Amino acid sequence: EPEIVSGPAADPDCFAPWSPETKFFKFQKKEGPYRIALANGYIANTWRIQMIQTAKAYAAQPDVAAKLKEFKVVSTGEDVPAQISAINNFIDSGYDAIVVNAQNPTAFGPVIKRAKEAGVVLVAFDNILDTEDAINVNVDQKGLGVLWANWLAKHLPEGGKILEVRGVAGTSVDTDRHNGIHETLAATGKKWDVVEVLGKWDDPTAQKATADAIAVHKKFDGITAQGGDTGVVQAMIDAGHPFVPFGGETENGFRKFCAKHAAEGLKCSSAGTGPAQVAVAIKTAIAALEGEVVPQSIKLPLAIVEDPNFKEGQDYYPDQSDNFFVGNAFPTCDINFTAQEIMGQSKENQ
Amino acid sequence: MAERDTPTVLFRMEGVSKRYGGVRALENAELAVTAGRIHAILGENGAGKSTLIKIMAGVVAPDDGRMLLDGQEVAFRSPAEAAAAGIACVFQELSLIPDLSVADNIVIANPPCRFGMIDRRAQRAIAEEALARAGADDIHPRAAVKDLPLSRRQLVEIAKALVSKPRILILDEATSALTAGDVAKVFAVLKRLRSEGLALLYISHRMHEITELADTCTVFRNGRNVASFKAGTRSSSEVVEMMIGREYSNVFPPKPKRIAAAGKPVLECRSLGWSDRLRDISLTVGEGEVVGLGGLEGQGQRQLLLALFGVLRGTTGSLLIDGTPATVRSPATARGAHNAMALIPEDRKTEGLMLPMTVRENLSFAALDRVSRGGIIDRNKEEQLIDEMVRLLAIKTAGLDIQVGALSGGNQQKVVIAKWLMRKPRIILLNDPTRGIDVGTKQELYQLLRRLAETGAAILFYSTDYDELIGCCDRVLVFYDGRIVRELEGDEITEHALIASALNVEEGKGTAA
Amino acid sequence: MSEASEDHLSFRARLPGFLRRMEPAVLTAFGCILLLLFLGSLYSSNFLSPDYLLQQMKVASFLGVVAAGMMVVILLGHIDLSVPWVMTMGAMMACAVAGFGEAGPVIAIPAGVFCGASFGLLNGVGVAYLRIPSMIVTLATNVVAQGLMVVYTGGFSPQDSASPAMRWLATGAIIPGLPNAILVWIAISAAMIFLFTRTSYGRAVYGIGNSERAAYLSGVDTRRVVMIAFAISGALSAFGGVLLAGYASKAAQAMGDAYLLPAIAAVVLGGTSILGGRGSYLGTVAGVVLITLLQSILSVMQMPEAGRQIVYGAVIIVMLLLYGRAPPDR
Amino acid sequence: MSEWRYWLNEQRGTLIGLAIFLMMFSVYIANHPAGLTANVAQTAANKGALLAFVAMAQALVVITAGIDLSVGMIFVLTNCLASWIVVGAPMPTALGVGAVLLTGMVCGAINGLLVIYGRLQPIVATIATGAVYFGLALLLRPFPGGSVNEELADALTGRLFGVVPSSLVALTAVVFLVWLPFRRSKIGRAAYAAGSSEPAAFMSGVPIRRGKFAAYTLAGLLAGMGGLFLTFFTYTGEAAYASGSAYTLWSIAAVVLGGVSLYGGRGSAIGAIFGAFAARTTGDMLFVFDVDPLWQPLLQGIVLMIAVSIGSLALLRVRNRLDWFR
Ligand SMILES: Nc1ncnc2c1ncn2[C@@H]1O[C@H](COP(=O)(O)OP(=O)(O)OP(=O)(O)O)[C@@H](O)[C@H]1O
Ligand SMILES: Nc1ncnc2c1ncn2[C@@H]1O[C@H](COP(=O)(O)OP(=O)(O)OP(=O)(O)O)[C@@H](O)[C@H]1O
Ligand SMILES: [Mg+2]
Ligand SMILES: [Mg+2]
Repeated sequence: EPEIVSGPAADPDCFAPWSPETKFFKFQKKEGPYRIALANGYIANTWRIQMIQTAKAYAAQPDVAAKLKEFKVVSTGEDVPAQISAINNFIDSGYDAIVVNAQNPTAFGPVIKRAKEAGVVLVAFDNILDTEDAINVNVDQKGLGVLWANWLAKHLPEGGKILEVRGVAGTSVDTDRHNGIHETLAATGKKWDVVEVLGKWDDPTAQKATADAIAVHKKFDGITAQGGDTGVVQAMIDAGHPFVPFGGETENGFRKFCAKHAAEGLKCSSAGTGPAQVAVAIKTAIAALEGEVVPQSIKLPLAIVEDPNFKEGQDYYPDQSDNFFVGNAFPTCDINFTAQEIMGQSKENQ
Repeated sequence: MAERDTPTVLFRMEGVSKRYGGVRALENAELAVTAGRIHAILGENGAGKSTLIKIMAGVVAPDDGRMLLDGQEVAFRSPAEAAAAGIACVFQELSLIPDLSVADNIVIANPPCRFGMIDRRAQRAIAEEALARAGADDIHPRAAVKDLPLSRRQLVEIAKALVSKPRILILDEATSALTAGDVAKVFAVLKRLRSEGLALLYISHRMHEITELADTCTVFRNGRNVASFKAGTRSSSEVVEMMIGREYSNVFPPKPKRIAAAGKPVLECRSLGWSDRLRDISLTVGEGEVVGLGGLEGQGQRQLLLALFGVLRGTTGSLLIDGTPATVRSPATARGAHNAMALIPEDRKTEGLMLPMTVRENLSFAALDRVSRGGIIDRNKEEQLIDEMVRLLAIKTAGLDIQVGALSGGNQQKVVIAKWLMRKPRIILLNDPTRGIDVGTKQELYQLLRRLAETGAAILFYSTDYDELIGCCDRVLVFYDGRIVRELEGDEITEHALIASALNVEEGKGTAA
Repeated sequence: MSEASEDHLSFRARLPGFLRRMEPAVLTAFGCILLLLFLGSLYSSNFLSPDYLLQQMKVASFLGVVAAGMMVVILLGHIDLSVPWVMTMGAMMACAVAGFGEAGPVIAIPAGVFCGASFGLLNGVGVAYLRIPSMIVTLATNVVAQGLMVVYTGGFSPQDSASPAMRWLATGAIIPGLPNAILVWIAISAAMIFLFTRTSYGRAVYGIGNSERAAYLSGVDTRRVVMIAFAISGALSAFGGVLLAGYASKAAQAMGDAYLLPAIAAVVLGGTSILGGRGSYLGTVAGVVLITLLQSILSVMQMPEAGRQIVYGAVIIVMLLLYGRAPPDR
Repeated sequence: MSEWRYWLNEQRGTLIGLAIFLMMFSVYIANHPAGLTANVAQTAANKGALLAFVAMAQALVVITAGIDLSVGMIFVLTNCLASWIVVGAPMPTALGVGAVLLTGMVCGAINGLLVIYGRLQPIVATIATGAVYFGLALLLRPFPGGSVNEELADALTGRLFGVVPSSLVALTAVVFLVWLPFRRSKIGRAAYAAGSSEPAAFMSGVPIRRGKFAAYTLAGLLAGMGGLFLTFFTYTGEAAYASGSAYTLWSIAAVVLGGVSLYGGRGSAIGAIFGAFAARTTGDMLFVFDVDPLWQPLLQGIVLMIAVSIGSLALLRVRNRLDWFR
């Protein structure tokens, strides 16, 4: 049972509260080293794989490793109940803290209750939990939509025809970003014609959807895509669509394009939070176990790079995979992974 | 010509027709069924017999005509309705459900229920009684039907038909898979049922069965009834002529006088064994020889053919072909260039043919390697070989591009044989090839066999019909419990000898009806 | 009943020769394509523009290649559920090999296809030799393939951009205006038609689909035929993945997920019996075009995902009811 | 053969399923840090029960020689529906439960109608209806949320007398109230007969259509129970496509592990339950063994592969190669 205290948090720069109303937790200090588990859901996409690599890399950093007795990762697939059961099992097996990338924000009520009773620290990140009883490491998904919409509004002061490539229907991330975009555009009072297609955060799917939209609508004035952005740009190139302002995610491939075609009109805003946020979640879990004050809801800074600031080797890596998610630095948390560190980690393990 | 109806006509069919696409399966068929009689229905393959009774049993809807039961017009929309009206049927294609138990199957149409659940105790009692009535009380009611041999299944099928206490019982070639012993049991049952006042409809291609059982006969040809008459008023050759519509001469071709050691041995096996179904089988088949396999049903004859054809695993002993040792691991090696074997399988519908494929595709299927080069089919060559075969076997078909399933049973069987003859096999294994085939076709088949033998093929011929073994074979090996117990040659091959050795008794009258 | 079929016959008799030879299911499928385009053109005339149609054909060619492999397997009465990750594997392996030294770009595509074929072979061994139902074997190999790709991506910092050859194959155009992907599809289609109609292998496939027992007793090595069919399916899935990677200019996890159900649906909408033994390749082509167009038109019309799923499902049901029904019992 | 040998023969598939499950589960428990505590059992039971419901549904259809690729989507649809209407006072909750189950049945019945009266092949027909059901789920829950009567939910996912997982009790009750009556009724036998050999069943005057229709409809009902249970387990509804298809695919694996023949006519829903629990345990294995996280999916695939290959051991006993072809 954490004590509810008033802020600020122990490391106020890193553990920034989500809003002024955010509560602060102070857990009973436990003696280290700790047993920490990561309950992941789906694994077979690049983001999740990179996330797990990062988690392993972070847990292996000497100062972190010194505090950990055990760091265990289990991926349970798409099935929410399986993930809930995994967390239950971690609780029953006496883990001190559980970090979770939840498949569904609303489904974990009972297990949160159990964690609380058992005195286990539960930290959610990426897809967070709809609760005040666990720690959430939040990405401002709606804010991301707002950011992209503002970027488009800035470049298209007169409004215009926008292609919005959405993610996976029925997920909260997709809905939040979508709402952020539309509310912001509506607030400008300009005339916007938004064509929505479904890209499923997947390059080929997004590319196909974009190609179809271009073939039928011929010309868009701006594009925003919440994933699969490399494919979207590829479709523009293949269709000979002129480059237009683009608000998108942080894929390496997308940023490569942005850097290369900026002069031709591909003015990008590339923002998001890379898989490295798992490190912040682990750091939070350790801080909580050490009895330090942490906010119930932490606001992660967005890693934003906007035209014309794309720097090779820092904002994007020409020799790395297109699928690689850039934006792995959280300087306020002393977390700063380079691509090499993340992808190289397990090579030594091999 | 037709016998006038007696007043106790139970069921009558008038002007019933049925077409399948372009085929007229039944045209203006008439039938009158009387209680307490056994009605035989005769006709060559494709005459429409099965179609007729399928209509009676509600399996197939007629295009035209009407049916009267007790003078009331009836129309059955399903077998269940027909059963409710007192018409039960043992179909040519078995209608047992393989995964259910014998008892489940026997009561399938109307299981006994208590509180909405099936009462398994009652079911078992019913099943045991029905099995006893069908003379099959050795079958365990709880055994799964798929584990029973074909002949046992036929008995279960009859037991099942009896459960509904039918007034009309139809048997469509119900005895074609039965051994003589089982046939005798069935006949006893049928005669008892007749005396209980049932009307029985009996379809069979075995003339002697008809002679023994039938009270009245109706002959069909090309979907029409050609004659109805009291049994015994026509000689069997007259009947056969009515069926095939032409002169009927000697069924079996003359056997050549056998010289002591016929041709040189083509197929030899030495102490062949497999599981406990084949024990120490040694045999030789020479060039130009037709060797029969006799004995009761299920004594290992089929297994021997399968073993020779490479289907069985774990056979022991050795096999010699043309005097050199050979290993046959699969039908593919068996039919291969050196071994040149062919097997006419037991069940043409599932093992011999691909029913939905065309006649052409079926005919060339086993010989594709002969008509193709590098895996690519030479269509001209294929066409040429097929034409030759269709002519050789006089296959009656509306065309080469119709589904083989639309042919009548006999013509289907011809297709099976033709598809193997296309390979010009030197060793031909026949697994009861005349089951359910009319006399006309049978006759053609016997002649064909003899011709093949004359061209030097070695033929191993299993048949459940003793007449065939007697009429066709140069030698007969009689099986009992997986062994060859007797070898009969030349004039020794008589019904008496066959039956006696099949029962593995030295002398004394057999049980043949 | 018989009257109706005669009417039908006489109607068909009046059609031009090449149409008469086509099966009714194939004809209906092509009819549905025209209807779909007509309905689309009511929304926007751009649905009939050559640009749009070529774009659709290009995209359809990926599905077409996968569906061709699926069809071989379905004709045997089996099914291949390992398509998603075998596709992904083909794509990723081709990209990986492309980055592998001098020879890499040359052998990239064959290497990807080879990986797919080997996985198909694994399916084939399971189905033909171990006689596990294909639905189960391929389900399991799909999970295994996924596992391999996760390990691979996580452990080897993979090279996953498509080689120029892959790009060219999917998006280039030897004949100006006609994407190569379409030519590839045409070439594979020609090969499939030849395989099905002119080779003994094709006959064996149909034969086994109708009755494996009869085919075996006819001396066909049925197990080998089945195994090869799965290898073909695996190879074509992987090749589809290679093309898709060329189109997207890179390989990515889970890129094949969207291809399994459409591939099955395309084959079946084209009149192939899911029980095996019946079906013609042209039907599969029609099915592929139909599915691709349907998805695309729904997408461009901006129907929300919920409505799109409902319409997609309903259209498939209606079309099957039109011509995909089994014959009546009696 | 004596009576019990016949019984053994009839139940072989189910018993093999049970054996596989027991084997895997004991390995799991032996390596679990907490051992077999009430909590661990409850967790395993809840998770297994969900798949068990869906697998039972699948088994019913598979027995008729069909397949239902929409079970997962019915499961998702009923979950979304339940998250709207299974709330509030006992009375509305009960009505809600009734409506959810009815919805499941209707979905199953639609499948049945299409397959039986529409004469469509089950594989494709249910792929298509699955898309429709998922679309409806998405209409109900464009994003995750909703709620459920939590007392009821806790009661059904908790423990009875502090030890017995109530989900297992519920599952057993369903076996007795739905499966066994079906299995022992005329309709149930018709379903088996139709699955084993449809032409033979037709010729024997078995009510094939009614039997198959009942099987599809009850399958919908069972999938609906699964969806309801999912709602109890998660307190919310979510239209998750991936999870729907995962349940569909795993239900097929479960059915096969539980000894139900995909060719129809053989096996029982009880076997499917064991199969479901066995399939779930393959996932749990990764939890107790220290496997590199990236290797886990591969390992699970291999375990699944081995589990489904067990059945092919019987092949070694086949001495007549014709038996290969059913
Ligand atoms: N389902 C069907 N489809 C097409 N044609 C059929 C079908 N059933 C029967 N026929 C045709 O109808 C005719 C009569 O067939 P039927 O089975 O009644 O003959 P049969 O007298 O029973 O012959 P057999 O003695 O060979 O069993 C045959 O020409 C057959 O090809
Ligand atoms: N499928 C069957 N076929 C034939 N006989 C059966 C079948 N099932 C049960 N019987 C027999 O029917 C009688 C009563 O069956 P009942 O089901 O009451 O026995 P049981 O011991 O409860 O069987 P189970 O445990 O399998 O349910 C027994 O004599 C049994 O052998
Ligand atoms: Mg007949
Ligand atoms: Mg009992």
